[in-house]
Amino acid sequence: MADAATLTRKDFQSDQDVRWCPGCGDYAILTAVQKLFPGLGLPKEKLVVVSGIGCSSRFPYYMDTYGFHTIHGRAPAIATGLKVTRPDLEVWVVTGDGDALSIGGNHLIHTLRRNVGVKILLFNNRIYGLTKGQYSPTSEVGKRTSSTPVGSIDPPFDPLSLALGAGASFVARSVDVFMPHLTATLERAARHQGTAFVEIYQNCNIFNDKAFAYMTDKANRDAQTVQLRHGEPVVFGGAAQRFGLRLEGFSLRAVPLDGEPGDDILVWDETDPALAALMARCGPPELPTPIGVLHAVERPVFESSVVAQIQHEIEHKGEGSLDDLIHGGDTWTVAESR
Amino acid sequence: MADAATLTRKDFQSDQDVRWCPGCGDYAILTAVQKLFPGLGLPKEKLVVVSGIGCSSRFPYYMDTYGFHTIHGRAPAIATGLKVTRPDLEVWVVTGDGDALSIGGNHLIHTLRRNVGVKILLFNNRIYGLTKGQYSPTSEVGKRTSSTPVGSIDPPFDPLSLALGAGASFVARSVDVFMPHLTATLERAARHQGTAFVEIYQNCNIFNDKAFAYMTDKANRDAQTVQLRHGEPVVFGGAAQRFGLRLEGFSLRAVPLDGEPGDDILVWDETDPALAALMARCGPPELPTPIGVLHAVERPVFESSVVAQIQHEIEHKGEGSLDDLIHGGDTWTVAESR
Amino acid sequence: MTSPATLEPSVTASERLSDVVIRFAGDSGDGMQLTGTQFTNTSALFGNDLSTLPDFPAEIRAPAGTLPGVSAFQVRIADYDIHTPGDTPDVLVAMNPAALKTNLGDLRRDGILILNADEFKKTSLKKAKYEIDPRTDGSLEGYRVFEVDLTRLTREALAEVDLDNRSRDRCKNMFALGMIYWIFSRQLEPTIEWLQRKFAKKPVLVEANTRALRAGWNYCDITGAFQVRYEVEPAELVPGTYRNINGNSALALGLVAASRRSGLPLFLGSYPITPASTVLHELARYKQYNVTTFQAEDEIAAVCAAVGAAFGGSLAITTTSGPGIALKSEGMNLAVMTELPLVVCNIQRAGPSTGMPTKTEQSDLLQVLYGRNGESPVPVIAPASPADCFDAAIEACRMAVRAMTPVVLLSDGYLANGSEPWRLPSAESLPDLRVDFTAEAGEDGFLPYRRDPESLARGWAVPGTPGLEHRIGGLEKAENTGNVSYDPDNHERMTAIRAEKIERLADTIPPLAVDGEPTGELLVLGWGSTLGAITGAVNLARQQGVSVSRAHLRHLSPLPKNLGEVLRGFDTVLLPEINTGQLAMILRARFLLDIQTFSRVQGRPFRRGEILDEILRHTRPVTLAATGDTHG
Amino acid sequence: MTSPATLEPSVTASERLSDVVIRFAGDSGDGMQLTGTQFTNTSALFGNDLSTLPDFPAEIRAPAGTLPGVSAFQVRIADYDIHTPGDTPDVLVAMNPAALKTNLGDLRRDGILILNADEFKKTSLKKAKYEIDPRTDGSLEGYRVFEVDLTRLTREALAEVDLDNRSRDRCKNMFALGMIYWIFSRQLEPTIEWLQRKFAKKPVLVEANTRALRAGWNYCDITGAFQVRYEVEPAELVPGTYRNINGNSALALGLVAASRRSGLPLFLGSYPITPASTVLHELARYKQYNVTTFQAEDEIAAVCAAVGAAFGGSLAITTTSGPGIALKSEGMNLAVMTELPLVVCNIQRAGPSTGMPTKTEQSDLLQVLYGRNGESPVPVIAPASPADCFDAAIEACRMAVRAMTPVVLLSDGYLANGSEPWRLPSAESLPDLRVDFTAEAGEDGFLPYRRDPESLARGWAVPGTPGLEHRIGGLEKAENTGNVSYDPDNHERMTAIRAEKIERLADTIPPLAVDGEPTGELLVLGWGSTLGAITGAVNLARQQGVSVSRAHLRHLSPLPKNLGEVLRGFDTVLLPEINTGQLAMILRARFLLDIQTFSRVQGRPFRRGEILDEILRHTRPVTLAATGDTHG
Ligand SMILES: Cc1ncc(C[n+]2csc(CCOP(=O)(O)OP(=O)(O)O)c2C)c(N)n1
Ligand SMILES: Cc1ncc(C[n+]2csc(CCOP(=O)(O)OP(=O)(O)O)c2C)c(N)n1
Ligand code: SF4
Ligand code: SF4
Ligand SMILES: [Mg+2]
Ligand SMILES: [Mg+2]
Repeated sequence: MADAATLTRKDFQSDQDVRWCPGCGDYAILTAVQKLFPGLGLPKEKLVVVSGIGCSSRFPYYMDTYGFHTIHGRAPAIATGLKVTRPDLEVWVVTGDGDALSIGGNHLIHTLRRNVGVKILLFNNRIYGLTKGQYSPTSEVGKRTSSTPVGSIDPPFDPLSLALGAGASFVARSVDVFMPHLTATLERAARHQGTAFVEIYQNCNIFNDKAFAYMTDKANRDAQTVQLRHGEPVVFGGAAQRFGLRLEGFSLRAVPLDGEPGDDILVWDETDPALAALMARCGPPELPTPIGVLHAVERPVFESSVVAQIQHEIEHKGEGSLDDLIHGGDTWTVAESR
Repeated sequence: MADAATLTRKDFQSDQDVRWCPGCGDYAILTAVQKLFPGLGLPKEKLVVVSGIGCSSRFPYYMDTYGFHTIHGRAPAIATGLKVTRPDLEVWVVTGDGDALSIGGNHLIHTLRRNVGVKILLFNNRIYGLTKGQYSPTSEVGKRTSSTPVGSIDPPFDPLSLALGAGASFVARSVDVFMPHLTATLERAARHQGTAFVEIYQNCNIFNDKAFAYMTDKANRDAQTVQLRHGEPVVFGGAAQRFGLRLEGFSLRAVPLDGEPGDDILVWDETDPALAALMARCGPPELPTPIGVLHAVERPVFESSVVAQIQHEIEHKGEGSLDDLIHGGDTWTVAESR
Repeated sequence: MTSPATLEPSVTASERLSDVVIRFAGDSGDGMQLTGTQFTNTSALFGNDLSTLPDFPAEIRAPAGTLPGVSAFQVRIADYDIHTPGDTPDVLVAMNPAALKTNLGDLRRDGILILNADEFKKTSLKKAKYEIDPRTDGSLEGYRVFEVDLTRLTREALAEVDLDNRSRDRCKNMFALGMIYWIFSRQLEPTIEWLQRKFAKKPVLVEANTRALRAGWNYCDITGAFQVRYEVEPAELVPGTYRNINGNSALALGLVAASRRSGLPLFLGSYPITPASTVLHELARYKQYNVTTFQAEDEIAAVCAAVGAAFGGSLAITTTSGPGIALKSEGMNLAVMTELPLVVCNIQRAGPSTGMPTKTEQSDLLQVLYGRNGESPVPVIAPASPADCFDAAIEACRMAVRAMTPVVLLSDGYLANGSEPWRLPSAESLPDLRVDFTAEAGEDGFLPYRRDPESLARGWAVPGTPGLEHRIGGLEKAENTGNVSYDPDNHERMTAIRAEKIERLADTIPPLAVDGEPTGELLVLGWGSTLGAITGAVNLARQQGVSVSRAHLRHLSPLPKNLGEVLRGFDTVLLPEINTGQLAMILRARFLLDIQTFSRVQGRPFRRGEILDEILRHTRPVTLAATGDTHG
Repeated sequence: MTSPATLEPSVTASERLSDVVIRFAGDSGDGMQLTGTQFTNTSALFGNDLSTLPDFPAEIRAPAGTLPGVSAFQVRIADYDIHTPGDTPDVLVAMNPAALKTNLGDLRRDGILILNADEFKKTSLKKAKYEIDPRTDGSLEGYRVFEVDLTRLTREALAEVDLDNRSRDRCKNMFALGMIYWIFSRQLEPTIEWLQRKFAKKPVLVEANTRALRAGWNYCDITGAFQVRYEVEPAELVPGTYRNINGNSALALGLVAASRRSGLPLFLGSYPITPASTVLHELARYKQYNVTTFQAEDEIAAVCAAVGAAFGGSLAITTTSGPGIALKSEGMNLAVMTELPLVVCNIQRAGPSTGMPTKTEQSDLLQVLYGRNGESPVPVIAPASPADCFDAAIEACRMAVRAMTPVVLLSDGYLANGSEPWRLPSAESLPDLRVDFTAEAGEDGFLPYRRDPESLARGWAVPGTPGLEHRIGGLEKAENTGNVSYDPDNHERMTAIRAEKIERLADTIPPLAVDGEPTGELLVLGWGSTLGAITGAVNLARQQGVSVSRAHLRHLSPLPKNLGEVLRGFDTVLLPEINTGQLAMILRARFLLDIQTFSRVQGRPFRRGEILDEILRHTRPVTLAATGDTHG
């Protein structure tokens, strides 16, 4: 077992052959994580990857760390039990749009509310991959799938808005094919105390191919995505023409820039939840899709408070003795001799 | 059975004696609903009240309509199945903060996302009443209860923010003891197409007495609550001193008024989801608690789309005949004589 | 109970009773639980054996004076070893008409009935749905009725105390308690001391309650309203230190004890549900024992968090009742496949569905044994009495860590709330449950599913252990390596191993002990909370000269190895269950014996009487005179 | 299969075969499912009886050429009435090394093996984890191997067609199909017509595939590579119109049929899960039949939405597999207490936990019978063959509406994906399921829990009916009024009524029929998808002169009334189950008979051969010569 300092990407590749479809976006995310982990300065044995069920949830098998491929939708709950009892471990949850937002929606929002110190990577391919292509809670209205042959009718969740509504302390978005941005975003997540929620757009080339092509194709990338950087003006666009986002009353508008952005252009503040809620609604057709860290604030971390309460009780009541416990309450004694 | 026009409050009182604790806020809400229903112009038999489990969820037993006291947390799912198959019925869901936000959180957010045409009344007493007083997902941090003897550590959900994050089309708040406001709010909900989500602050005088006293006590009412009215400036306060809410950058500030509110004062727009998300975060200690309709927009109603798809298929493919269905696909015939 | 020495008027009223059942009944607001508990504790200190059962209203706080608002507490004290709170009260204290109406039916014919006369006004009678005053229409005939103006007398007694009448009236339960103390010749001191502790900060309340207590005593002493007083001598209890404990408290303590004896930190993932919630409440108060309680968003999260904690090396527990088990079954199955230790406590209540949450039942046995998809064997243990919940909890934890498996502990609402004296063990007398985590790979490398040859348990390698990084999950596992496997033979082998692993626990559990002859005409077999009623009934039968043996199952999976042999030793095996015959089905299938089910599904514990009748029905008459029973 | 007339070289190679099993195996991308289906349909039109079984890879799209990427389709055609897709293929087509490696083991000794020689290159061999070329190391000895350059020959055949080579290569499955058609003397027309329909918009593909198909045929005709051709004559099928159908499609059609015959709109609440998802897919395509499909957020919402729809008067269905049943059990229990009709379809897969999702098993029987808290009886029916899923679905709906109860339909992965010819019924020949909603209160007022004296079903009064406003819920109900009740006797009565209601359905189901002697030495009893294998095995045994009877249970709760009598008629009852003996346990408990379990838990259907051996083990030898078996 190599020590933390000398770990390399290889050290995090397990002996299992990867079983995703050729061309699946999951490969890129796996690479990003395997590149990131050696840099965390943690010994391998301190890292645990917990997943639910789905194509994305096979992730742990390919990571040479501790791993738990659990049941559908429940990874956040299982990760919570692990992290609360083992704060010394770094717990990463890998989940899909069905796993996290359909069957697992309740555990997700409660984990975010509690601010448990786990990282949650939601691989959003807007489809149920493993079960062969039914629509998911993030599929666009009108989606034709095996379970919706004439088109789906229910509007999708926006995972970021939902997370913000649940009170998340860290909310970010990246894309499988934006490797440097993805790694940087995961890096930020790794450093966050509390629950770090990262939505990752992921292409399912079998059942929902090109779902994000509108923004990933080299041609449209610059025009269709805007990278958020705390404290910097919110600008996007290509060499030809750059734009800035301006706040008009309560809505965002893209304005062409010549030269440096003026101070009418929104300067990003990742600490403002209401602003994040507004930005989460920003996207096509009129506006670019925001990527990067929408929201990040530090607030009490669940497992720390749990431990603190226990420590406090031990300090004030003293390490309980089992005999005292058993003899607690009103007792009486029946003497030997009668 | 009286016809819709002549119905009175009495017609909606069932023969069961009400079994809430004397002084419970649920009584007032029951009264409000029993007063409202006759005015809806609907025959009794078209009204259905569906609930989960909890003190609040006993509600259906006291309403002389069709009613279903289901299982813990599942009322929205059951109501969805009923409404989708019986759009002719008016379905009202009654639930509690534990029922709707703890065990039932997933069904709640998905019902809101789909915009199923049901009304959801969430009786928020910030406690588990029926099970004798454990803290709930809306209890404030530090709450001491039977299950948290040294205080709870997880921050509460804000039900309105969660609903907005889930994409709700109608989000409102009222209070058990504000009878006229409560009735008016329920009235608005009754008229909304799609899911109408109403949080009702409700006092549990046994396990969480005076949870909302800070704003319900006659003394503080005016200073501690602000009523939102679409298209009107957001003002509050008593005869002595009135205030208006002003938008400063991205946060709200209460400013004293002399005379009419100037146009620096926010004018309420219930159609803007981002604004609603901001207002949902408004409250004590610095700011008053908003009540009334935070958000209301019309968007496609789930069961209508379901019915439309079926109608469309019938029109284009014709009422299917069972024999055709059975004989579909490749068939061959084995003749009598061989 | 109707053993020789009771207050039958037929037998010349003896001063000495061997055994008496008293029920305090009143409005939720009248403090009956507290009153009963005081009488219990005083009698315990005095040295009686005892058994108690509270009867809470289903509603939180029904309107005062109404029938659903009635709260009762039954206590049985005896000078010998007893097992149940008794079938029929000998004494009933009814603080208002509603309490009378709901409880009179149970009172023994000729029993003592104490009424608060002040409460029998029109309004209260109406609230209790009495058309006419029951005191006037003969419905109290056949009881020894004592009408006392409790409210008036209490107010008078507290005239000098500086309190308003509402507060004074709250002391009338102490007046009633004082009367009962007089009748049964109890000392007032223990209660007075308790009052002083309880109201240390409110001396006026100490005074008021003490005065009321003494006033009740003096009232009997002076008026001589009762012609006779009764003595119940101390019982011959095994020497030791005792405390009165209910099942859920004992369960909580047992879990903490298991944590201490195993050296594993305790983690409880739970979601409140009647009648299990109090285990969560109790454990939440033991943080100084390094106990972590997690109130989850639902039962699914509760069991899943526990599975996560087990993966991390904690002693993982989840508590619930039947409806919660339904939701936990998928999570339990994950623990079966991943072979992680987990203790699932099901405090059963009456079903199906929401059923009758405040009532007791034993009808989740098949659910916990078979309510999971696929072949999913788990051990199941059922405590037999409130105090036994302590030992059963430790045994459940022992099996879980020994076999690396989820274990179900099957208690019920009756055990949860009922209480009995518990002889306190010393910590070091408890089983040693120390476990060794897998620390390093074997010479042939680390195999997560390599097994202990004896227990067949796989090793417990917790995250954080260098070099043992591995992945587990819900898909079928290849033998030894634990890799995902779809191999047909491997699946059959693993299915067999998972079953054998549980079966082998039978080597570590005691054989079934028979009380009475090891073979013979009739064996009454029981499991769980029916122990008290069955033992009582069997003893009564023996008093009538009937030869009957008795055995009680604690381990329901795996079953004790000698069970078949024991059962075959009897012409008839009678199995009383508070369900329609769930254990009987398992035993019939296993042993092909015609086990006789005695089923009661009324949301209440068995009465000794009904089991006695059933015993007599299955046995030869002793002498034709013995009983009028036709022995059909 | 080893019946006299097969291609045993020992018997002089006859042109005529009675029965042959062919398996097409290749990479997921090679279109093996489609190839097999074409051969199936052509043979069906020709008049053979047949049975098919696809074998999908567990992965969605494993990398091309790898072992997990192999996809296979097995079809059995015969000139007589068959019941299974066969144990061991007589012919194996392997499109690449991986397909060879994963399927060779099953090929009958001396069977025909057709290989695509072009694919046996280093890279592909490596992907298939072959150290050395299996064609060179003797591992193919004992088979009749035909190496064909499928890729090259196909490309040549399509030289003139304007397509790139990748597209040309996609036609090589048609070349292989053409060869098989030649060997078994099949016509090409049906497939050519199908190609024309399928690629109507892409004429070039019609031409390419047609050419490849003919080329394959001509290749055999010209080269004479195969010394002999085989004929499988049409089978004596009952006259009528047929269609080849798999279990899930039949199930979906049956549900629509029940909806039509009951006059109730169909509502399906479901959440996708293997192997149940295709029922949802199929029903989603029947909107013009007024079918509403609701893909819920999870299984709990799926069953709850169905319960809500049932309350509203729909024919409510929910479909899932074992893990989903765990989650649905609380909702099912609500339907038990509220007495609402609901059909829960469990397409079983191998457990426990996630288990082996793509593999079949019968191990959820106890779960669906007992996996709910409290006493919660429900009817359970298990279809016996793919086509029987249609009738079983109708029967499940009949029981649900007749008794106002949830009903479980227990299918499995083998039935779901396996297919067989289905003789099409006419709509009006199907049972009449019309139901009458309660329209008005009786003279003594409306009682929601008043029951039909015969069926014991309560009335179905749907919201919207004037004057019948009422409330239902999960708390125990008072008899007749349906009000909440905590009354002990009422609870016992209602518990009995809920059980009796289900038992009475036995009056409406056919008695168990015995195939063969009604009494005797051995009865082979089966349930669910084992019908085919058992029937096959029993027939083989009879051919060997062994006298054995056979019976198959469709209704598992309630059980047919004559079951006990039937079972007692035999010295031995052998019960093969793809679990560890779940039905056996129920029958042993019920009848105290020593039912013999034959258990296989390998995630695959039984083979006739293994059941045959088991039969012989339980029967007297016919003549000592008959078999080498020691008859232990
Ligand atoms: C309890 C349960 N219900 C349903 C399933 C079937 N199932 C497995 S994965 C999945 C959805 C996968 O979609 P997603 O979470 O988006 O993951 P992806 O495959 O797209 O990466 C479903 C419905 C299951 N395994 N368990
Ligand atoms: C599956 C299940 N789990 C738990 C319970 C126990 N239970 C009943 S109501 C309730 C919470 C009630 O709180 P809330 O929803 O806020 O309603 P309130 O009583 O406060 O009105 C709980 C935990 C149950 N009945 N069913
Ligand atoms: S189905 Fe889609 S998501 Fe799943 S592995 Fe294949 S490409 Fe990836
Ligand atoms: S416990 Fe609280 S919420 Fe429940 S009825 Fe009583 S006062 Fe109302
Ligand atoms: Mg997905
Ligand atoms: Mg509440």
